[in-house]
Parts: sequence; structure tokens; C-alpha cells
Amino acid sequence: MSVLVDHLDVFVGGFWLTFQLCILSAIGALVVGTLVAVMRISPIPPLRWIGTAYVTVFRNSPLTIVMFFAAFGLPALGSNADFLRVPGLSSVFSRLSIDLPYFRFAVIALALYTAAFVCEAIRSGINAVSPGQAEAARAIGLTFGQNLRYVVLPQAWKSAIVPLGSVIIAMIKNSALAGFFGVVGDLSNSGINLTSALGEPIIPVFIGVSIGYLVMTVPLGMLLDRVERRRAVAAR
Amino acid sequence: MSVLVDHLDVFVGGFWLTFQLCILSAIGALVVGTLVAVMRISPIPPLRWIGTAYVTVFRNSPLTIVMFFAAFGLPALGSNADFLRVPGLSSVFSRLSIDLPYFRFAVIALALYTAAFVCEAIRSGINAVSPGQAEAARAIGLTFGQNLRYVVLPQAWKSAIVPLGSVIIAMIKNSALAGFFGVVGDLSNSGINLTSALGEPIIPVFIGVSIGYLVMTVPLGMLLDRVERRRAVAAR
Amino acid sequence: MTERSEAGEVSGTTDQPLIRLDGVNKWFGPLHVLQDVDLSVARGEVVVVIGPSGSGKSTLCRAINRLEPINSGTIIFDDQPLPAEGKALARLRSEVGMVFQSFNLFAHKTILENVTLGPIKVRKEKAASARERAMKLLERVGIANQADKYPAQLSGGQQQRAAIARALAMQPKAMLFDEPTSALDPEMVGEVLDVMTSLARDGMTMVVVTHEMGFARHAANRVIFMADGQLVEDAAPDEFFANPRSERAKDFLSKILTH
Amino acid sequence: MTERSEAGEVSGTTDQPLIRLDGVNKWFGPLHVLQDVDLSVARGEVVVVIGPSGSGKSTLCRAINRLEPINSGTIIFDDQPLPAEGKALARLRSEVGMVFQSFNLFAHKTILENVTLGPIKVRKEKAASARERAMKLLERVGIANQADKYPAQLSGGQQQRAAIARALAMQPKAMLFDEPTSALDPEMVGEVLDVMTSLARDGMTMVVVTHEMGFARHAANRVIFMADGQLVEDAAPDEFFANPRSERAKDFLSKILTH
Amino acid sequence: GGDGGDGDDTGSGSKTFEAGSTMERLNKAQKIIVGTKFDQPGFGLKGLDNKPAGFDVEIGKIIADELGIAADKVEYIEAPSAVREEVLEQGKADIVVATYTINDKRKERIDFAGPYYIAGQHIMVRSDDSSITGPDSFKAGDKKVCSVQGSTPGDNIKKYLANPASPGAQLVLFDGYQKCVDALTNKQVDAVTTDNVILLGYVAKSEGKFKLTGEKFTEEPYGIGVKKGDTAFREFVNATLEKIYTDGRYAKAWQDTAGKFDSTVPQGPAVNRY
Ligand SMILES: Nc1ncnc2c1ncn2[C@@H]1O[C@H](COP(=O)(O)OP(=O)(O)OP(=O)(O)O)[C@@H](O)[C@H]1O
Ligand SMILES: Nc1ncnc2c1ncn2[C@@H]1O[C@H](COP(=O)(O)OP(=O)(O)OP(=O)(O)O)[C@@H](O)[C@H]1O
Ligand SMILES: N[C@@H](CCC(=O)O)C(=O)O
Ligand SMILES: [Mg+2]
Ligand SMILES: [Mg+2]
Repeated sequence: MSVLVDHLDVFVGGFWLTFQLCILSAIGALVVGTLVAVMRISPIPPLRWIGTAYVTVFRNSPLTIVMFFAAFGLPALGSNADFLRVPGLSSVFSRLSIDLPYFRFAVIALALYTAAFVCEAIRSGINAVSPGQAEAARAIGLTFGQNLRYVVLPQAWKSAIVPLGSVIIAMIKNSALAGFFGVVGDLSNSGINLTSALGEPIIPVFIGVSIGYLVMTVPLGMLLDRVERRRAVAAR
Repeated sequence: MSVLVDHLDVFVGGFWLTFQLCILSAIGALVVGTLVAVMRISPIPPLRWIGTAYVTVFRNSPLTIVMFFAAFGLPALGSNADFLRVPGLSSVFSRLSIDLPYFRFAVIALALYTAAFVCEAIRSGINAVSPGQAEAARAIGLTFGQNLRYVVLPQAWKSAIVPLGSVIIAMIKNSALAGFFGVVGDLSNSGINLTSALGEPIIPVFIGVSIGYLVMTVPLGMLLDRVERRRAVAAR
Repeated sequence: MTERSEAGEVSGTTDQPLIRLDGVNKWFGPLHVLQDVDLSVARGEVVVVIGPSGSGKSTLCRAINRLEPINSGTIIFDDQPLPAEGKALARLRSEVGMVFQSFNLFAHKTILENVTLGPIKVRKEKAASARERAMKLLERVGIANQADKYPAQLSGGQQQRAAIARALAMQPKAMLFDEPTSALDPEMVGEVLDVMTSLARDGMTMVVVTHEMGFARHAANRVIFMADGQLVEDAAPDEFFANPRSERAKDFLSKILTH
Repeated sequence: MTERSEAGEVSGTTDQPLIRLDGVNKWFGPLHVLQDVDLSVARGEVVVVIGPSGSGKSTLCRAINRLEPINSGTIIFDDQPLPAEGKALARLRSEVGMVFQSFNLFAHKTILENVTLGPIKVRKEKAASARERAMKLLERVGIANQADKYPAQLSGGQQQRAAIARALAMQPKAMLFDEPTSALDPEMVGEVLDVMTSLARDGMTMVVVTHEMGFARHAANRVIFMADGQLVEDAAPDEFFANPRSERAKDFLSKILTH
Repeated sequence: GGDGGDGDDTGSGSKTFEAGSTMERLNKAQKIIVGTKFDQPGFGLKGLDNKPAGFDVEIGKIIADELGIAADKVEYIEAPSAVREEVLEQGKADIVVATYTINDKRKERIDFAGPYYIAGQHIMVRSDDSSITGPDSFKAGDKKVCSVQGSTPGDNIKKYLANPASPGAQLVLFDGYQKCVDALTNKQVDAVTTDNVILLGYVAKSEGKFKLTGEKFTEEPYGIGVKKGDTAFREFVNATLEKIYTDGRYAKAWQDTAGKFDSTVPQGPAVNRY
């Protein structure tokens, strides 16, 4: 296991990059997922159809495929995802603004894929809000948008938080795929480099990589368990 | 898109292999997941701890890592997963019994990973069975095992079926990773092989691959939606 | 009763009813829930709707502010046909207060926020003035001291009074009540009926679905008896209770009045 | 009452009680739910347990077949201390029938399957003979014609009678009833009490938690009054109802007997 | 063409190119993206310094140099076997130097300069294994072989298998050669097949555990991939190659990298101006 000590810098660097990837993708997924959820419950049928189609496609396709399309389809369409080179953001997330677009592609793929699940988590939260709430809001004259904004969504978030947490945990694990699609130096990719380039034995390296992911996912999972349990007690 | 027509045999072959992989992994995941669920609710604390540890580790690690351990860790430990070369099974699933172990490794990785989620789905089903059922069973003298077998699990399956279905859909999508770990000829791997070596462009190839997965996942998802809706109506 | 006629005069169109339904039909799938309903409610009038369960009372109520769209017929409110959707519908709804059986206070907002949300977001009032008016309304319904609590912290009767204040805060031209007391423990029914009676006395136009016969007798101008989606009877309360014309109303009253 | 003494003689140990609790204590966390409980129930005896909600009646009942483990004291059933777990505990439980307030019929099995499951899986009887006996029991409780239905298709009273048949199918030495009629609509209480009365008459040893004073008066040998985890009073029914000794029992009876 | 400066001349502004040409664009930008392998000892292997090294990398640097771009202005991206055409088509790299066999299928999508080296497919086995003597040893069906997804050797070897139509029983394809080497070490497979030079790198690294067996059985002319239709740029690269064959830079590049595994310095093959 000395590889963990000898190459600690590699693991820490990989962890940090994966962490950045996850933060950015999570933000993207929450924003896009909320929008899609709103589309799916909107009173305008075409919007509903688009929302449903979005969720059906992304929920039912492997993430590898989505990553493939992001990594090879976007460039084929002529995009290097330069819109993600947001000046302020790049000072923290330096990978966003470099010329090589793979980090941006990975963020896009992870965010779009995860958004479908975020949408469903939020929808389940919206369904958990008693219909009387929305009805009362309509009865005092709030429009659809105001109703969502001031009455339904603030309450939906609460019961969506546990499913959303599970979605984010799944996303963190899914981020391990980014290494296959050209993101250099993330946690699982640095594991692969340690083994292939430096000839480190595979098992200890991947134990190290697993620990890196568990450090992110297990505490989040425990937090969710606690929220869930507190909620269950409160519901009695 | 002519690649879809020209290489239809490749896609169909890949689809068939992925289908076999999924069937076998699903069976394994259901069996292991049920066992782990039983461990998690068993009256014997060490079994409970093992069950909880199993679920924590597999739920929180990326599947890529699990696949890595199966494909490179098992051989390092000297196992070629030969116990999966079950004579009868091999006549249907010929890949099980060949010398190359990667198909078996993929089955093991997918099954063990998915089992953690199966366990949680079954546990949620068990929790949905009213405690009075198990109590009545104990009161007439059924042992823990008989109680599970004749009273609790048959009822738990019913409310676990929708979450289990989602777990299986996720597993089908996850099977796309197998191609990265040496399973030759599954859907996503055959897609990759059509590219550079045969000079086919990537986008149409991967549209074909996506269709292959959607053909498996979307109908299953629609079936689940219907079951869920019927259940919701019945519950009123 | 003085203020009431006053209110009528102010609007200057006392002869035109505030609410008018003409040949209204509503189906839920195969179920004909409202059958050719004609009804008009004058400004300042208090109409109580009674009838057996499933007869369509709630649906009637909800049709009036288009929480439930109708299949045919016309509904006219304040001389305008009900708008179909969008901003115009939202405006119409803001002019018709509605009080539900299950209160439906916004669970994540304090009582005060519940009452000010509509004025601020719909009527675009200043927060300060909305709050001030809200406090007056809460005082009027007797729960000013609960303003900063959340709905779950209040008793059912307090919640329902808050819901009435929330509806009043929009300064509606009419109020609809759908069984406002039937989710309440018996000791709390009185406090809500008191508020409603005082509203009626102040000249508010009200349509009230209720089984509280006492309220119907003392506060209503008219009682309407519904059965199977039809308005079977429409009479002054004294007349109706003393002398129901239809068999169904007689039957219904005999069951209801035995406890 | 003839059969009853007969049953006692057959076992040949009439002098030893069938159930004996000695200094039994049970805590739920800080809550002392059973406090030094001593109780013995003779073979063929019918004991009714009454007492206010939360006094520990259900816990007492459940302790007797160890559905609830106790913290200290001993419980002896049929001259054997209760086994702690495993097969021996399962065997003990199969000798003590239990009937729950909420029936707890196995929802995925027909009534007949409910009744035969225990005999086949626990007593290892042949399916055919178990079915035959089950049909006789269902006839006895008056629902033989419902044998192939699922629990959800039966009324509450029918379900509870099926639950009694299920318990009887194990040929238990004693039966425990935990408020067997309190989840029933009033018109169904009678049919269940009738079955219980006939059981008592046939000499079954019974511990019955119930608020049905009629049953207690007519079918019980003894009435036990529990309060706060203690057995406060233990007397013949006539004596108890006519002349409760403790203040608490008096108080409780005055509340219960007013309706 | 350029001004014909030697290897030490890295001055940026000192070169001028025809207006509108790729050469001028790259020179102006003072940056070039080279697609190469990251996992091939001798040709393109990335270390933990995040910089790849090898013969292909040196060729890339020389071309950059001829364009007036300093070595530290060269950016590298990984070009795994399966996606080299995409990397060029989508403009993710300006050139691909990545053990890249010239063939007609690929020429339909991109253009090749070169060849600059002629490799050939070969087979690597464990040193103690004498049962495999060439591709025909796979015909019996009991020997298993590993190669890489989307590579020509992975496709070529199929016709030597017992059942070419369903190769899965004998052939494993990973996304990189290192995984094949692991599989060979752990005895999941009996052989790894790809170009001889790639295998030589692994043989050298293996400290005697692996050896090559039999003879090369194909010719793999390595080219430098450029965007389809960019004839001027292709011609520039071809001219550069011809120049370095003679001025010693080609030989030095070999000696510094792959030469450590195969000391016979290759003769620069004649470029193919198709
Ligand atoms: N959203 C709906 N979809 C289908 N049927 C409905 C719906 N809402 C109401 N109904 C049916 O329409 C009929 C009238 O319902 P409504 O709620 O108006 O009756 P009601 O007079 O208010 O009864 P109650 O006294 O029980 O509140 C009933 O048969 C009811 O089942
Ligand atoms: N599983 C449990 N965990 C914690 N406390 C419990 C549990 N079961 C019962 N209790 C508490 O123990 C006390 C006695 O409960 P028990 O159910 O025996 O009362 P009871 O006399 O049957 O009341 P009731 O007439 O309401 O059924 C109560 O205060 C109850 O809240
Ligand atoms: N030269 C072969 C194999 C080398 C490689 O896998 O890159 C090819 O171009 O496909
Ligand atoms: Mg109603
Ligand atoms: Mg109880």
C-alpha cells in the first residue's frame, strides 16, 4: 500500500479535480433538472412533451453513450462548449477555461444526464406537496409561475432533498467515467496512469481510488440517512 | 446512417450479448441482493453488520472501480471465476464457459454492484409489509426463515417490484461499461470496434448503439410506469 | 344589515347579479356532475348550498372561480364572462375569495406571510402596507397574536380563520366557502361560524356550502338544495326548513336534523 | 361447562397453572411498562384483562408468548420456562394461539391457506388433512363459504373469525386475545364474541384483553384490572363489577360504563 | 516551405508561410496540438509530469519546430486507437502522430503524410511459452489473444482465429495496451498482438517476462494524420520528413526514444505523395 503514501499528491490532485467536476455538474444538473421538471408540469403541452422526451432519453441511455456524444458529437457540431468558459468561475475552476474542451464536455454530459434524475426527484417532491396548496395559490390569483415559485417549489424541495441526495451520490460515482473520455487527472484516471505508466500494482492503486470516492459519497449518504430518519420521526 | 444497415449483424450480435450479460447479472443481483437484504434484517448482529457494510461499500463506489477490481483484482487473486462455468447454463449463455474470463468478470461486477441496490429495494418492500404480518407469523410458530419465505418476502416482492425494475434498468445501462473491461462483442464494444479500425464515423455508430439500449430500457420503463399507476389507483 | 345595502349602492349596479350561471354543465368522464345549472347571486347576498354527499356542491363552488372548468353554459362574474386562462383568469380569481374545507394554508409560510402573499405578489402592494392591513384582518378574525406562527402550530379553528383572513386580504367582491367547518373539532366550529356571520352582516357576497343548519337559518338570504348535480330547491331559509317542497329535500333534512 | 372440567382432567396436572408469571418487569427505555407482575392462569380458565389505555395490557399479553421479551422475572408455560429463541421458542408459540386487534391475516393467502399454513409448515401435517381440519374450523366460526377468498374481500368480523380459526388450527393449549373486537364496526362485534364465548365454554384457557364488559361478565372466570403496569385488582367478574376495591378501578368503570 | 533552419532554430517570427495556409495559421498562433498515444513505451508514453515522450512525440516536436513553434508550445492530447479520425475531423488536434497505420479506409476520412516508419504486426507472449509461433497458432482455438479496440491489429487477427465470425471466445479488446499486458501477466490471455515496435517497448519494460514470437506478418506504414483535403500542409509535412531523414534529426529522434528498445536505426521510408 506504499503507493498511497508515495503518490499521495497524485491522489489528492485527482480527488480535487473530481470534486470540481462534481460541483460544477451538480449545479448544472440542479438548474437544468428544475427547468425540465417545470416543463413537465407546465400547462403548455409542447413543453410537457419536450420535458417528457428529455427525461425518457436521458434516463434510459447509458451514461457512457451520453459521454460519447458529448465528447465526439459536440465537436462534430462545431462546439467546444466555450460558453462554459465563464470568466469569474474559471478563477476557481481553472479547468473550465483551458483550450482542451474535455473537462467542459464531461461537465455537460454529467449535468445533462443527471438532470433527468433531478427532474424526477423534484417531480416526486412536487407530487408530495398536497394539491390543496397549489389550489389555494391559484384561488388567490397567483399565476402558474408565481405558484411554482412561491408556493409549490419551496415545499417540493423539502421532500425532494433525500431523493436529490441519492441522485447526487450516483452522479459522483458516475463522474469516474470522465477519465475514459479524455479528462486527464481526475481520480480514476490518475489511478489508471499510476498503474500503466508507472507500473504500480493495480489493487492498492484502486483501493486508493475507491477511498477517494467513498470519502465523498459515504458522508453524504449518512447525512441523507439522518435527514430521512428525522423526517420519518417527524411524520409520526 | 448507412452504417446501421451495413453492419446490422454487428449491432444485433452486440445487442444479443448485452442481453445475455444483463439476464445473468440480473439473476445474480436478485439472488445476492435478497440474501443481503435478509442479512440486514436478520436477528444475528454480525450478519446485519456484514450486510450493512456490503451495501455501504457497493452503493458508494463507482461501478468502474468495481469493474476494475473484478477484471484485474480477481485474476491477481488467482481466480478466473470458473465457478460460473455451470454446465447447463452454458448451453444457453455460451460466453459463460469460454476460457476468457472477462464476460464472467463483468457478470460478477454487475451482479455484486447491482445487488446492493436490489437489497435496498427489497428492504423498502419489506418495510412496506405491515409489521402485524410478521408478528402473526411468529405467533403461529413460524421460524425466522419460514416467516420470511412464506409471509414477508412474498408480500415484500409486490411493493418492491417498481423499485426493483428501476434498479434493473440502471443495470442494463451500466452494462455498457463491460466493453471497457474486455467483454468483446457487447453492444457498446462492437460500436467502438466499428470505428477507427473499420473507419466508420463515431456519431452514427453511437446512435445505433443508443437505440440498442433504448430498446431494452424504454419498454421496461413504460411497463413499470403502468404497474406504478395501477398500484396508485388500487391504493385509493 | 345597514352596511350591506350600502355596499350594494356603492357599486351602482345593484340590479345586475354579481354571479350568474346559465345552463352550466360539467362532466367528470361519464359522470354528469352539474346538470343545466342556473343560479344568480346578487351583490351582498348570502347563499347557502346544502345537499347529500356527491351531489356536486363543491364542483359548483369551484366552477365559480374556474378552479374547475365547465363543459358548457356561461358563468358571468361582475358583468364579465369568466376568462379562460392566463393573467385575466388570475385577476378574476383574485376577486373571488375561496375558503377550503382543509384550510390549505401555505405550510412553509407564517400566518402573516400567508395573508400578505397575495396582496404583495398579485396586487403588487408594498410589503409594509400589506403587512399592516394583514394585521388588521388577523385582528378581525381574532388571531393577531398568532401572526408569526406556522400553520401546523395552530388549532384547526385558528387555521380556518387565518384562511378567511388570507382570502379577505385580496379585497374580494365575493367569498366562496366549501364546507369550512366540517374538518374541525366540534368545539372550534363556533369560532369560525362567528367570523362568517360577521362577514355576512358586513355585506359580503357569499356562497357557502355547509351542513351547519344554524348558520343557514340565521345568516343566509337563500338556501339552495342540490341533488345529483341539479338545483332542486331554492328558497328563503325559514321557508326551506319549515316546508321543503321536494321529496329529496325532506328525506335529506330528516337524516341531517336527527342528530 | 361440563367439557371444561373434562379438559382439565385429561391433562392430569390440574393443580399446576398453565401460565404463571413471577415478578415480571418490562421497560421500554425509561418506561416501566410491566411492574413486578405476578399472575397465574389455570388450565381451562378464562381471564379478562381490562384497564386504561397505555396501562400495559397488550404488553402483558405479548409477553406470554414472548412476542415481547421481558427484562426480569420468569414466565412459565405448561410447566416449562419460556425458551429464549430459536426452534424451541417457535414451538412454544405454536402452542399459544394469539388473536390481534387488527386481525393480521396473511394478505397474500386465501382464508384457507391462512388457516393451513401453520399446521403444514410448523406441525408438518399433510396438506390434505390440514385442509380438512381447517374447513371444520372455518365451519365452526361460520365462514366455511369464504374459504377461497382473500382477507381483503371479507368484512372485519369475518376476518377476525378467520384469525381465530387460524390460531385454533395449531391446537393451542391457550389463546391470547388482544382487543379482538375494537377494530370492528359495532354490528360485527357480536359475531366475534359469540365465537369466543363458545370457545370459553369448550374449556379453552383464555387471556382476553377487552373492553366488552358483557363478555367479561358472562364468559370470564376472573377479571384483572391493570393500571400503570401493575395488576391492581384480580377478582371474579360479579364481584369486580359490583364492588371494585381500588379507586382507580372505580374511576375507570364509571367512565367506561356510561355509554 | 520554411527557411530550412536546423533543430536549434526555434525562433518564432523568423519563418514565413504562404498566407492562408495551415502553416501560417499555426505559426501565427505559436501553438500546435499534437494527438498522440499516452500509453506506448517508445512512441508515446505519458509520465506523471503529464508530458508524453517517445518517437512519435519527437516527430511532432520536429514538425512544430519547422513551423517555428517552440517545443514548450506544443500541446498534446491523447489519441487512442479508436478515435484518431475524430480527433482530426473535429479539429481537436492539428496533427496526429500515433503509431497510425496508413490505409485506404482511413484515407476516406483524413489524409496521411509519410510514412515515416514501417512497422509490422507481431505477437508477444510470456517468455516461458513456446507453444505460439505465429498467428496460425490461434487457429486451433485454444490460445487467447489481446489487442485494442478500434485498432487494425485487433481486426487483422480475427481471420486467424478458430471462429472469425464470433471472435469473443479467443480475443479480448481493451481500450489500451497496458490492460492487455496485465492480462498477459495474469494469464487470462496467452498473447498480445499489435505492431512490433509497440510490443518491443513492453518487452523491454518487462525485464525478461515477455518476448516476441515468430515473424512480423503485416506491414504497417505509419503516417502523420492531417485534416482531409489539406494538401499544402500534407506536402509541408512530407517535405519536412524528407529533410530530417538526411539531416540527422530523424536518427537522433529514434536513438533518443524507441532506439532504446531497437537499436537498428531505421532508414526513412519514401514518403507517398498520393
Ligand atoms: N376530479 C374529479 N374527477 C372525477 N370525479 C370527480 C372529481 N371531483 C369530484 N368528482 C365526482 O363528482 C361528484 C360530485 O363531487 P363534489 O365534490 O362536487 O360533491 P359534493 O357535493 O361536494 O360532495 P361532498 O359533500 O362529499 O363534498 C362526485 O360523484 C365525485 O365523486
Ligand atoms: N414498542 C414500544 N416501544 C416503546 N414504547 C412502547 C412500545 N409498545 C408499547 N409502548 C408503551 O408502553 C406502554 C404500554 O403499552 P401497551 O400497548 O401495553 O398498553 P395497552 O394497555 O395495551 O394500551 P391500549 O389500550 O392503548 O392498547 C404505553 O405507554 C406504550 O406507549
Ligand atoms: N498501427 C495500428 C495499431 C496501433 C494502435 O493501436 O494504435 C493502428 O493504426 O491501428
Ligand atoms: Mg364537497
Ligand atoms: Mg393494547
